[in-house]
Amino acid sequence: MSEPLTPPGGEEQDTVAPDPEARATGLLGRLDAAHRVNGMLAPVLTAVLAFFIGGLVVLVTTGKNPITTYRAIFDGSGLNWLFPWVGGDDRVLAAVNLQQTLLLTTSLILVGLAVAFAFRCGLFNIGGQGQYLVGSIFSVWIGSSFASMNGPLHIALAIAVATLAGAAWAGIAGLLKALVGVNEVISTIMLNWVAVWTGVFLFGQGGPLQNDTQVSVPVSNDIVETAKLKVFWGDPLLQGLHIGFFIALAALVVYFVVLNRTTLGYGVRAVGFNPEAARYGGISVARNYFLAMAISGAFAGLAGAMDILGWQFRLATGDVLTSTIGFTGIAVALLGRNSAVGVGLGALLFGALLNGTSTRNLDPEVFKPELASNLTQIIVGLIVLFVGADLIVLWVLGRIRRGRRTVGAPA
Amino acid sequence: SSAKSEATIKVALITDIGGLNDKGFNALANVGLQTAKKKLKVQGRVFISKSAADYVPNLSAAARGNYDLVIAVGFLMSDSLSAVAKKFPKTKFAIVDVSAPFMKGKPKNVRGIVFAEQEAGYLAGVAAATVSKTGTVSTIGGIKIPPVDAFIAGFQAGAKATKPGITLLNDYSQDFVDQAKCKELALNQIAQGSDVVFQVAGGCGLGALSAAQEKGVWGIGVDNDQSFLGKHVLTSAQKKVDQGVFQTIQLVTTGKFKGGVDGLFSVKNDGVGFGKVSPAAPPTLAAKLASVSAAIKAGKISKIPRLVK
Amino acid sequence: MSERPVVLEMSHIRKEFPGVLANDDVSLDLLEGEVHALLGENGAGKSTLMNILYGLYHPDEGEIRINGKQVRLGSPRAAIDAGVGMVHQHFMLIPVMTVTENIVLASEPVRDGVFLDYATAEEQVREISERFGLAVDPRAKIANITVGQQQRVEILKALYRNADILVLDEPTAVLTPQEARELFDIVRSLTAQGKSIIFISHKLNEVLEIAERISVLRRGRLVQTLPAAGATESSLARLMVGRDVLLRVEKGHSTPAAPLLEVNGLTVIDDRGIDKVRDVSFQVRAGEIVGIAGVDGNGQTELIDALTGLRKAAAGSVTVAGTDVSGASPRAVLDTGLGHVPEDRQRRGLVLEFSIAENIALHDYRRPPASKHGWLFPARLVERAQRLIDAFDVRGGGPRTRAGALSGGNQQKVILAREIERNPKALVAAQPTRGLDVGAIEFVHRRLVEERDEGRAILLVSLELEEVLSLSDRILVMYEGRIVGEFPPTAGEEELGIAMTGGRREAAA
Amino acid sequence: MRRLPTGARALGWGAVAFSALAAWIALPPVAVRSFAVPLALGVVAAALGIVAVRGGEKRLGFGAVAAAVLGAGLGILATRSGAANLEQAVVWSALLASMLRYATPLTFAAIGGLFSERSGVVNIGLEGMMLTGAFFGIWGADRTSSWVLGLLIALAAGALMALVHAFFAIHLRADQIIGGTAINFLALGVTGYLFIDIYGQEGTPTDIPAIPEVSIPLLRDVPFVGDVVGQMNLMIWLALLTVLLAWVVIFKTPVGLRIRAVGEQPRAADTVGISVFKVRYAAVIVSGMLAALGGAYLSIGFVNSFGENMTAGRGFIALAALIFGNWRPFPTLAACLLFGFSSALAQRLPVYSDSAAVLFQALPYVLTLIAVAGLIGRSIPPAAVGRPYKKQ
Ligand SMILES: Nc1ncnc2c1ncn2[C@@H]1O[C@H](COP(=O)(O)OP(=O)(O)OP(=O)(O)O)[C@@H](O)[C@H]1O
Ligand SMILES: Nc1ncnc2c1ncn2[C@@H]1O[C@H](COP(=O)(O)OP(=O)(O)OP(=O)(O)O)[C@@H](O)[C@H]1O
Ligand SMILES: [Mg+2]
Ligand SMILES: [Mg+2]
Repeated sequence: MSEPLTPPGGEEQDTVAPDPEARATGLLGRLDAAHRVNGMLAPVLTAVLAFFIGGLVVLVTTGKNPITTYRAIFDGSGLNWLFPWVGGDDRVLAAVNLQQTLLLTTSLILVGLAVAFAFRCGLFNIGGQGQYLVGSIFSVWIGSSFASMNGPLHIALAIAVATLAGAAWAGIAGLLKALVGVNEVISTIMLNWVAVWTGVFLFGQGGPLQNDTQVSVPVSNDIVETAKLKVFWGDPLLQGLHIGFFIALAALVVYFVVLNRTTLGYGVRAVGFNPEAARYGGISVARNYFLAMAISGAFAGLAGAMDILGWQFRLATGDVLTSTIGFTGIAVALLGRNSAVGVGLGALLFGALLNGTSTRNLDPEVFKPELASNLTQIIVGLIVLFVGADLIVLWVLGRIRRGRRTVGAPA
Repeated sequence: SSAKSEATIKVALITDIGGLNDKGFNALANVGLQTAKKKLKVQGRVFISKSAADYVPNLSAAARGNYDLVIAVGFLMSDSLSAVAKKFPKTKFAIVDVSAPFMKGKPKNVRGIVFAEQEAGYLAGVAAATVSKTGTVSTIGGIKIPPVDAFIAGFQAGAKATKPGITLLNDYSQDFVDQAKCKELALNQIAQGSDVVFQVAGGCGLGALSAAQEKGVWGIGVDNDQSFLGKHVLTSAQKKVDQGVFQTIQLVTTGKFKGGVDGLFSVKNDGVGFGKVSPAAPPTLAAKLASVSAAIKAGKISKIPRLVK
Repeated sequence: MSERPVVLEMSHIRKEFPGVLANDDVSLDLLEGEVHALLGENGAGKSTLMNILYGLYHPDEGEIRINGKQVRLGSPRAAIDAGVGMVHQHFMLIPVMTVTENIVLASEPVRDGVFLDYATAEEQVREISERFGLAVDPRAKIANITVGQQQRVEILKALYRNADILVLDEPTAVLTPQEARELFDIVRSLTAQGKSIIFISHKLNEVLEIAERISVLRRGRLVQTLPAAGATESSLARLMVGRDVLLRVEKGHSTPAAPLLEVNGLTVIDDRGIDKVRDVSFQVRAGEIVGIAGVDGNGQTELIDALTGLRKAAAGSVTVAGTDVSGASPRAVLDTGLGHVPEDRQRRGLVLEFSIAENIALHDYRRPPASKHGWLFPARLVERAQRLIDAFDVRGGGPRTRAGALSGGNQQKVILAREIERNPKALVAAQPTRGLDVGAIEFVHRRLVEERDEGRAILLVSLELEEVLSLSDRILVMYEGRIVGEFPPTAGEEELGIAMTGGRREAAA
Repeated sequence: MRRLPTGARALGWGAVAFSALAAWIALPPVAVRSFAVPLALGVVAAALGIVAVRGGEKRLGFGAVAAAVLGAGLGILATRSGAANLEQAVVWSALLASMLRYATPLTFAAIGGLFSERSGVVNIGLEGMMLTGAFFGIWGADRTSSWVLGLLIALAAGALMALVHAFFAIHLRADQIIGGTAINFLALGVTGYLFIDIYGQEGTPTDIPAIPEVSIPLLRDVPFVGDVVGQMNLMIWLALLTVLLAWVVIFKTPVGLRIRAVGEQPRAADTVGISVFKVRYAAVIVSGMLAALGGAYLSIGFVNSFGENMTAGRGFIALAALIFGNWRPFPTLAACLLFGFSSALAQRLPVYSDSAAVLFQALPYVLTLIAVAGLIGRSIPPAAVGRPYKKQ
């Protein structure tokens, strides 16, 4: 997870101007612990622990063997497709499931990055949801108009506009922060709701973007065929996996490169760690607050475009009101410690969980349908809780190490 | 032999994002499925959609699972269904609140389950106008969608027909879940003189009924019979989605299922109607409503609007 | 000099931090009413030892006895109860709270069983501050008082909890000569009242003046404990560093050329709307060091901020190498060739979470070779950092080490390396040696003189009168935001001291 | 360290006042019918605002201009609308009563958050803790058929949720925002699960004892005031009381001093022997209990039933209100009231335009944005908030 010039994430999380003392110790502690447990070991072990606890819940609530449940969730996520020995119908089904998992992963990566990037600049962007919506709205609009336009160009336009729209929406918060110091938590929460109601207005009955075939149904027009992203795996009609997946992967690379290999990223991180020192160094804090928010918003807006152009094709007021992906993005980013690799894995974890725990993949005998979604909600909650607390494992391993050292103490 | 074939019938129910606990049509559809399991000895399974991303996977998973009938609940799934239906031409599909002939590509294996909500609304309107003392009655819609507006339009027509001079208030909570929103709206309407509040907002609407109870005015339930909430529930404008689902399943078990067309559920076939009338209501009310629905059955009352102007 | 009871015994203390053996078999004892000085380079382990005494760190080995009884100091609470008080190197004060709130925190007087009795609290604070002669305004917010006053608050905190053993970790590092002298009086009155004091400092003359015995730490080990009587600055310095160090800066004659830093009628208003700098004008010419002496809080900070573009001036102009940079952005000022060694190295000078390499690129990361067209080249940053680490003898880490993991002195070296390597025309150095050990100070001073001889214009702002005197070619004294006088380096401390405390006000006005 | 109003500042606030007047004058009881009046007032306000900007009061000035536009806009809208609509939309007493109902759950949660964050622990789990309180409040009231016990059980449940958050944030030094997010997920799942498992389709019974309204005889008869607060739910009074108490505790007692110290400079607190952990645990648990009260008000105070996710984001609004109120009790209350008022107003505005009805739903959020950006601006959090504390 760690990159040559930056310490592994986790300490990027402070949303306030850092105080050398407290940071140094509080974070040093976690750092050397992290070094002791070389690399990925800690996250993995904590994940295991998390699933174990979740398993207990299943046992208590359903009285059924949690292993089989997890097996079901795992198969439901389609990850068993990776096992060569899975064959025949199972393989076909696994493929379908995996496509859905990766479909979710695609947008989760992007909304995750939207949160992570802001965090690297010391900003807490709760507004991923709103920025995602704005992105979706614009891509629906572009995608459903300009029918005559040539496909690739049309798609490019839709993506570009959606991305910019997301950037602009987050930019408002960035600007308010930069100019008058408005706390981004307030502004982004408020902007979320403004986005929601604007969306409901646009697609609602009599709204400017409501479809023109069924006058009474509060849904947008479909985007035109040529504006749809190509499905490269699975059935285009049955929501197969579209090439947006690669765009998301590319976004991860971009994120890493921008942060660690560009002057822009340097400025963003400097401001995130210590605005005072950044200012002294000649970096304009305001400018970077704005840039960081705008770039975050761009990721979220792009996520919206991916979903609309990739599989959703339309927006109904209902979708606008009930979507919560932006908030999941917060968990994804933080589980990923705001690092590129981490966000990728976090998104995959959530994609798999969300898809794997869907009722279509769980035995209705074990999971009463009316209870299933709540039960899986609990499991997801627990996993977030425990994966967040890597220190459990670090602590234990740290103990073991210290024990060893004091025995054969080298001078 | 028919008994044997029935036993093997498999039915899947796909909820929309409202989920099974929406106190609205998803829940009722499930009731219909459960009754079918008991009465028609069919196998049934429910697929819950947690987000729009679940529609296609759920529908196609059901189709792949060799279910004989796959029932989608709610117009939100209309487009997803037309795509899936095309892929699985041998599977029978049905969808609540959507008219099959109007679906994209007019799939031949999809049957619409549609309701004449306006008729139920009309009955509610009659009831409201009859008991109203203030001459003001009101409606609270969830989100402005076809079924909701049909209820409201019918209600307003019924009330006007009963008391031409009556004042009608109407608000939308923009929400089907948050009871507080509907309660606030209801309190506001009551403050403006409304003494009968008709809720057309699913779970949110329960807040409206609680406001009616608190302020000692009448409330009217929606979808299922909500008289169990208390004496303050004058009656309920029933939309018997359970009936619709049950009867559609029955069509399959009896081999009479036909796609590409709608099953219209109205007062005529007892698909919509009015629920238990509150014991506290004027004794004549029940009879009055019965006669009005008879008139609707007989076609004496027709052309009830579905759209709120 | 009769037999005095031993109040504190620390024996065979060992403390290891990941990668660092901070204390290794250190033993120390303290007599009643004694001032025992603790000397050592940056990173020698002084603070660590004291933090152990105060229950903040737990020793890996060793034991502590207070008044003969072995004690386990598991927490500051335990240490406080055992009669230990500590004034930390980095103050433990809450800026947004008042002096009183800070002092009574956790031992508050209570009214009606629940309410915090502010009246009584202030009364008690007044009372002890008079008893020990530590004047402070109980109602002032910490953020609004000078560092010197903050330190008194720290001492009062300890006394308020009736500490008998008082640890002062580099107390004079932040004080003016006057304040330092006052502190010594306080220390003496404290010992007179039976308190025992451990006094950490890098300033050998002070140590010799105030201490009875001196213990010297080097690289975590106790080198020697010796009586102050008979010790000399150079002997102590040798013990600390392990080699001879020259304590006086030797610098040739300065040959001032064209003015590179010009300030005219500069007036600066601070955040609270107070004019901290009033109509200040001066020049610094190539090849000279101009020192600004003054008591802390007389506008030095604001002056520097205005020079470096960190704060907009209300009036007046600043010119660097002929270009007017009044009201320009910090970056623009830097680009015109002004270097700046900031007053507060941890808050401002460094991004503690950044590696040394990244910190060294702080100003010019947007320019080749560090970057091109917005592309950063980490490898080059590392390579350059390695060069500077060697050149400036930065100890305790390589290019990829977090700056926060370095000790004070080495952090300062990193900053100095960065500022000098940019080859600025004019260099503003604020408190360049605050908290540094003799070795480091020697290094910094030598560099500054070298840079002068390179033909840079250097503005030295320091609270260390001795430093100003030994480095500067001209000395300006700042008082209440004004330059109240210019002196040659031959001027006496007293003379300057008087000016610094406003004695020359009428003469200047 | 608030500065005294300078000339420009006074002008700015004057402009804000004029903007308010522009809207108010067009509403009942005054209800001038000529759109020229609010327009004129709006122009004056805007002008003053611009002068303020010139005078250096940039933020306040621009805020005033925005307010002017909004005020004049509303005013003109009002003059152009039918008098009937107007009477219908603006029944001041009803409006204010509604405002208080909206603000109450927010206030509980926000004050809860205040304790947690003042002690240095970010609490975005407020939403979940509210929801927990909402469910266990009604469940308790149902089981014990006593709303008092219901409240107590809600408190306990909220405390438990908070304890989880506290343990992970404080002992395990897990990221506090992940922790909070997890709490929200958990609460949603747990309450939903139990709700369905216990109450099934029909939902909570209707005969559950509800928290009573208190009607205050004398107050009830005061003309206008009586209509607003004459008869209010007990919890609304309790919420107001909570704000007062919070202020006393935080700023007038040793406990408060220690909480603030721990939130500002934990190490400093530690060095004088305050147990940072203990203080933080206590504060977080209190925050959970208060949030739970907010939830309980919704379930057994207001709608007298439970619904899945019935808090519907109120916890986040409370969080915003807390920041808006700069982590101080009374400003936080003010923020909640502003939000409550605009929500109440938004519900009544659709009478003017059906097509744009939904847009009015955005009013509270837009207003809050303008208020924060224009008038409040920078809010300074406790210095150590969000940062885990590590003992050596
Ligand atoms: N982060 C910043 N803080 C303050 N000033 C900046 C910042 N970035 C750029 N500037 C100034 O703004 C001007 C234009 O910005 P620009 O990004 O073009 O700088 P640049 O270094 O030329 O760009 P790049 O280095 O990315 O090629 C530059 O002259 C630079 O001095
Ligand atoms: N909390 C800590 N974690 C890791 N290393 C530490 C910690 N505290 C101190 N060290 C290291 O222990 C060594 C001794 O530090 P200490 O602060 O005691 O030195 P010092 O003598 O006080 O130096 P200075 O004169 O600069 O204050 C240094 O190398 C320092 O980097
Ligand atoms: Mg030290
Ligand atoms: Mg200063």
